[in-house]
Amino acid sequence: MELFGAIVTLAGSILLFLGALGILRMPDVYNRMQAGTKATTLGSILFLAGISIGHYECGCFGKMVIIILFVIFTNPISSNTLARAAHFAGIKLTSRSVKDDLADDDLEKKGEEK
Amino acid sequence: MIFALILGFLLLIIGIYGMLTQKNLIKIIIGFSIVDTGTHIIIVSIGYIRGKTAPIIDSGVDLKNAVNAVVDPIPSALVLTAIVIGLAVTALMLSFVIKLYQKNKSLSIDDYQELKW
Amino acid sequence: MISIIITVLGVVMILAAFLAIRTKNLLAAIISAGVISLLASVIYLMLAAPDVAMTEAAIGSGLTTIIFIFTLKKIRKGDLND
Amino acid sequence: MADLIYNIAAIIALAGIVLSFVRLILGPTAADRAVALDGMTIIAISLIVFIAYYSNRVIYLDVAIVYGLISFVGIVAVARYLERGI
Repeated sequence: MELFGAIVTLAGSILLFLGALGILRMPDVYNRMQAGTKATTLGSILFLAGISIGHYECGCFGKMVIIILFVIFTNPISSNTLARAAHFAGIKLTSRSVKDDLADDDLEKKGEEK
Repeated sequence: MIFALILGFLLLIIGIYGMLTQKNLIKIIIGFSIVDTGTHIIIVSIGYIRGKTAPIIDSGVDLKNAVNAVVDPIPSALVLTAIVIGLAVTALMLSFVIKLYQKNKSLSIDDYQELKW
Repeated sequence: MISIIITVLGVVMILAAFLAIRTKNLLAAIISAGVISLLASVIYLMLAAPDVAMTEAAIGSGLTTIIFIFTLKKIRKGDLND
Repeated sequence: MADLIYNIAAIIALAGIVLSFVRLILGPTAADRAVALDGMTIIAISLIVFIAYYSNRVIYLDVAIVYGLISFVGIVAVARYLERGI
């Protein structure tokens, strides 16, 4: 049981590392946000679950569940707000991207108002 | 813990260097905040004893020899007060910056020479 | 293990302090000050002071960043009006 | 055996903090730096939970709870500042 928890923790930490590598290597802000939010959310969930599985006698399941719920609730909020702010602050997409849905929505909305 | 002590002194030196060499008012306040953090780390690391744990009695600490198992709780209590007062001092300095900017439209400290004589 | 973590985080904190002092961009300096508070909270936890770590996480990393950004917003708004 | 794997996991997470910090130094715009701060926050929560396991104290987990609640407020403030309205 303890070894299983340790392996889950190792998988979580590798996901955290890959998320940080994505933050370093991706070409523009939106791709970095994708890597830095999704991978690190799953990685931290696996890290916390692995420690609470490996030490099931410590009686810390409740607190671990609360921490995981907070991570699940707050991480998409900050990511969404940041992506929207970056779009409205005028940061360009990278040259290899093919579609920008939020800009298309803005154009349609302005057309309807006129 | 010698590493934390060295870290605290380095942060204090960097903060004082920033406060003395920068011209921007907000940069000076950021240097003050770094000095604050450095002194807090120094005080907490003085109270740490290697191999002992936090002074909170629960299932992790045996009640019979709790005196021999915990670190000194006084420095952490002092630092707890100092953090809150540091926030208040920072907020006061930032409000002064806002009032000075509304008066003179400048953030550089070279433009404020009323107290030189 | 504790010594390794303190050494790596300490090097990162000192580099962040240099970045906060030397950069020209005010927003980058404020974010670097936030990073210093964030890592200081982990170091307090390793020095066996969880109450100080909790207070630093709430006040140093959250509230100080917010009041710095509020000041920056006030200053820029005055710029736009005049 | 299990303790060794836990220590290796913590060192890999530390390497993640260092990589995110490199992006915070390089980052051309402010949004890049805010993204790097977000990643560092999540990895720091994991590191706090590891320290609670390593010191064998349950009370250290409360710090992680407070951190998970408070930490996103600073990033939201930076984002609202970038969007020109707080």
